[in-house]
Amino acid sequence: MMRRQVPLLICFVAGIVMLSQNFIPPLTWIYQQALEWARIISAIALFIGLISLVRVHTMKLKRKAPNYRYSYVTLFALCYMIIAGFLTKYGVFVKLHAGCDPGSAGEWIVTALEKALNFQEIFLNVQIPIQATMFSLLAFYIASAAFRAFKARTFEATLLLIAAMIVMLGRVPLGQMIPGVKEITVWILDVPNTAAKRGIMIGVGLGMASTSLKIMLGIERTYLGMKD
Amino acid sequence: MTGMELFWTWVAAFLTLSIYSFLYKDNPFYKFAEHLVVGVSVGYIFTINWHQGLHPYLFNPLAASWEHPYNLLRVIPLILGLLFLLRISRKYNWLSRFTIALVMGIGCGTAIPPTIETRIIQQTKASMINIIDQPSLWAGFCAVTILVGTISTLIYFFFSKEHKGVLGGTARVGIVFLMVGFGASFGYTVMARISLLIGRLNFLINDWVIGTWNFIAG
Amino acid sequence: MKFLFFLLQMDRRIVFVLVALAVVAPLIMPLNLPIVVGDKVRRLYDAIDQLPPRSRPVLVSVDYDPSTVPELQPMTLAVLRHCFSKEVPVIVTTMFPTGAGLARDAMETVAKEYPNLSYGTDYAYMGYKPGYSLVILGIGENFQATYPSDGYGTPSSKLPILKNVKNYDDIAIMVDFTASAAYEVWIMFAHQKYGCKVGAGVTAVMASDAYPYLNSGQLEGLLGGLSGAAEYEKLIGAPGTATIGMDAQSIAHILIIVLIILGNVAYFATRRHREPAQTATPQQGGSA
Amino acid sequence: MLLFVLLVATGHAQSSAFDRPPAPVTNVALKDAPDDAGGAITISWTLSPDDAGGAMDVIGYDVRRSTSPDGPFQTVKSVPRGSSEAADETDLDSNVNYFYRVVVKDAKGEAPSVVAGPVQAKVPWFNLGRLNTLIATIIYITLLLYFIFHAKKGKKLFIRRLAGLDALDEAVGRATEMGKPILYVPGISQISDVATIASINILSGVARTVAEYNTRVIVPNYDPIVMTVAQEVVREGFLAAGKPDAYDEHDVFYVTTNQFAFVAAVDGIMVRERPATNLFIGMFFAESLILAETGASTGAIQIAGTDAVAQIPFFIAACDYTLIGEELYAASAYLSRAPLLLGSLKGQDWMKICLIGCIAVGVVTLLFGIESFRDFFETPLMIFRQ
Repeated sequence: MMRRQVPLLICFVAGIVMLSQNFIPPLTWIYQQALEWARIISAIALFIGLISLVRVHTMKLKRKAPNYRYSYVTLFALCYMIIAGFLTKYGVFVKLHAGCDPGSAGEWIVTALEKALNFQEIFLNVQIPIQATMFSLLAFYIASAAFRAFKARTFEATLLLIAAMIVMLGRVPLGQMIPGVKEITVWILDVPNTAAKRGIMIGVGLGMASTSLKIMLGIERTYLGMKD
Repeated sequence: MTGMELFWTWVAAFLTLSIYSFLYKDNPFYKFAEHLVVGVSVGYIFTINWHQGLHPYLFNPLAASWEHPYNLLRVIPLILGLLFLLRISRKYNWLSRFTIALVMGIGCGTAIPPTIETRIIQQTKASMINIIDQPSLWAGFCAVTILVGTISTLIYFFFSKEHKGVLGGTARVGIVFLMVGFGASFGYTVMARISLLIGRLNFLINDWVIGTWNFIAG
Repeated sequence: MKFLFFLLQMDRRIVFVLVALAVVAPLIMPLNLPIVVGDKVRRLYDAIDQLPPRSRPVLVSVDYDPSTVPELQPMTLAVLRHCFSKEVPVIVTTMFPTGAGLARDAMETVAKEYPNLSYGTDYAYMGYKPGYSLVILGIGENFQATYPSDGYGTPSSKLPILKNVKNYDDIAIMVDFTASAAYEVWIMFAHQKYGCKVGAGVTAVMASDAYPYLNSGQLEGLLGGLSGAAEYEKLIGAPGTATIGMDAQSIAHILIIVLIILGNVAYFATRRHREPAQTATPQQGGSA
Repeated sequence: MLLFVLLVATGHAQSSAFDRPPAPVTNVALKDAPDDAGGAITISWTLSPDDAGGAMDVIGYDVRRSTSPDGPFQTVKSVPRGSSEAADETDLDSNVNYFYRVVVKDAKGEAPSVVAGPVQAKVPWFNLGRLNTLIATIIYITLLLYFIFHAKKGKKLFIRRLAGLDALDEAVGRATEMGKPILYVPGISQISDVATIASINILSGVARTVAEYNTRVIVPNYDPIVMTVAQEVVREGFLAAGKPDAYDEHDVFYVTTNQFAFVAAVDGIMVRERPATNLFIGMFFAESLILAETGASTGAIQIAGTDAVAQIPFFIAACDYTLIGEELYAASAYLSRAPLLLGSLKGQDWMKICLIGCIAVGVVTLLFGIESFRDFFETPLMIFRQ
């Protein structure tokens, strides 16, 4: 009862309230409140993620799994960022500064230490470039995917590749010099593309709303680890 | 450029090249960069989450609840969050279900009306076009094509009837629209991806190579 | 025939090398290919171009992070240059924490080119405020309450540009630059709820998703990717990084098209010479 | 120069108008703003003669409010010249009488209108502006419930073939034969994203099959809550297959809530663990192709499913099977064949018929010049205002 029915009831009631507040203005404050609750809960939930990450990597170290040495890199980077983040973001240094006489050796050390942590620099020069480079791998992958997969095997595949080639041509100045290409590109994007997107959007909307309803009603409950 | 900036540019360039080396094959440089970015990103998120999530939305309001008793309501999500943390306990992990159920209920209930409004009603409305009153015959043809395309795509998504006969024929027209649409999206996207590569190459050439040269030269 | 078989089984790393060459070559030797301006870009250009000097301000939101700078920063700069050159007031905001530096950079870069305009009167930078859609809604209720101070910490009440800005009614048009669904949130709230005109600059990928909004009139105009930025640069007569990048784009696109054609030629020419088993790569299932 | 043009255009006789304050506005009307969450009053007026024509030197209008007709009045809103309407939304209490006056301003001075009022800002109990959404929601929910309950009675329901899901068993079987794991990526979004939930439902089916085949399933996660749910679902799957001991909690783990760091790690898993089958199901963004191309290079069978319209083409190009849009939401019903879920699919189909009917009616009525049907989909209030 406690384990099965109560969670389903909570889900149902929360769902109904949130659904109706959309139409009933006097209830909109509930929405604001719920947003904040959700934000707080997901902020706390990050601890679970952290625990999982640490567990996975300490496990690799313990089991001496293949490539386990790289787990040291992850764990070190993680601890460093958390500690450096707390020291820099939490005004620990500001307090230390206040405790030192201006111009004293103590203040010099505090300043040097704060600088040496490089919290923001690591974010900007480690995380950001790796992110951007991972993203840019797509330039290579989109070419290799097109080369490998775009074969006119079936009627549908042919349509796909012809549309792709025309639009590619129509997108760049060099291709636009071919008469008609730009116009056809615009037509493909504006007409069949819009129609297909609209059809998908409506379909997805129906699927989303229906799944949401099934969850509220407890018909779809696998997410609670319950099967019927 | 200062010496420190030059150092960080080299770090960024080294990591950029480490990631690109993955295109050849998996190697220690990539493994290092990969494990590094996982650690750094989680650490960063954790700090930001504490600083910009828990502090302003939980700790500060609760600390001020003496003046604003209304803030005490936030004890509820705190408790729910703590229940969620019981995941790690073998005995009490079922308690985290309350939290998940609430989050799901809020998410689903909130989602239904806007989904219906923006994805269904708005798009249905946009499909209602006056096919006669168009500036040209061509525009009229396009309008009819969009109409046919939208409806046939929608029919492709029919699940409870076998795609045979008229339904099958219409669904096939829908597939034609889908394929042309997907091809168009694919072709359209190439430019964005090449742009990203240009961006990284700009960094490597301008900031790293030329930057280093300028630093040494003067 | 040997070449065709080679093509068919070509290591994808050769494709990677070709792509890299195609992009690097034009960066070193620009080709200066012509640029044709599309209707969607022109619509946004016209919407801003018709504003008189010292009109109601344009609100620009920089909702992207460093990963999409190559595509989105050039268009942000182009639109800002357009406003500055017409002396249309600009308010710059961001809904992304990582967009704060980018927004300020873009505004300061352009501001340097127009020393006759002054901060606080002709342009302002509001910085990052957490809350995302709540902030977008907040602007509709009360701009100054949402942004009590600007991105440099100056109280909003001291900025002349904000004096008459109560909510969206006082914004001539808002332009969102984003690589996410942020523009949809702006449409949903700023346009649907408060009736503010919304224009968008999005990455090329997002652009086709945004078409339905353009056709249904929920968007005023749309810049898509680097080409959108290059077109805007052409409209305002100030070629920049986007224009140069378009040369590299041309070569890379042609390369991919040539690869697809070669791949198909090889596929069909060698079909008879292959064992059937070789062609039996798993197909997209019945429906697709 | 501008001044000169103005002088010529307006004629000498009115040039004296520059020396006096502008003529006040007339016909101030107050209305409780209708389609809102309450707390707003719309004030409209006829433009000052000096704004509409005349001296043309009006700067703008101030809307001033008071709780008594005698004042004091406070400015609650300023609008530029040429505006004849404003909405007051500042700290209005319901059931309080408010009085307004509109003040026209020019460089020389200002002129107030007569006081208008009283008016009350009422918080309506229903937002009429969303009437169309409410009707559509009710119709849809009714259809779904009808078919769900219909299905409960045990009527056999048909569902068309979904190739991607038919291939699931085969894909899991192949992994078993090769002695390699299966990789399942439940997208990179939160649990409240409906696509993620659809993915979790599919994962629960996959987990049971995997357990029956004695294979390993690796589930890297982007979001901690999704991870928790995925753990629960996979464990349940192994339990249902009668092999609770075969479940390794470390196979369902959290990586990072950072898009490209996550991709870097999953790419690493793909080239090192060499899973025989990759499943990418849920909400995906730009990383879709990075994952799918890396997976293709390792020779894995790949099945993808997403409702992210922009990413479907890449999955189609680089994966063997792709669930497109709504197919993702049908998957749960397809895999479990649970009558209730199949019933809801039928409801979805009937809603499609309704919508196609609406589009048809809309197109036909527009042919006859009737716009109100279409407009009801935009702003239902149009009907009440007419």
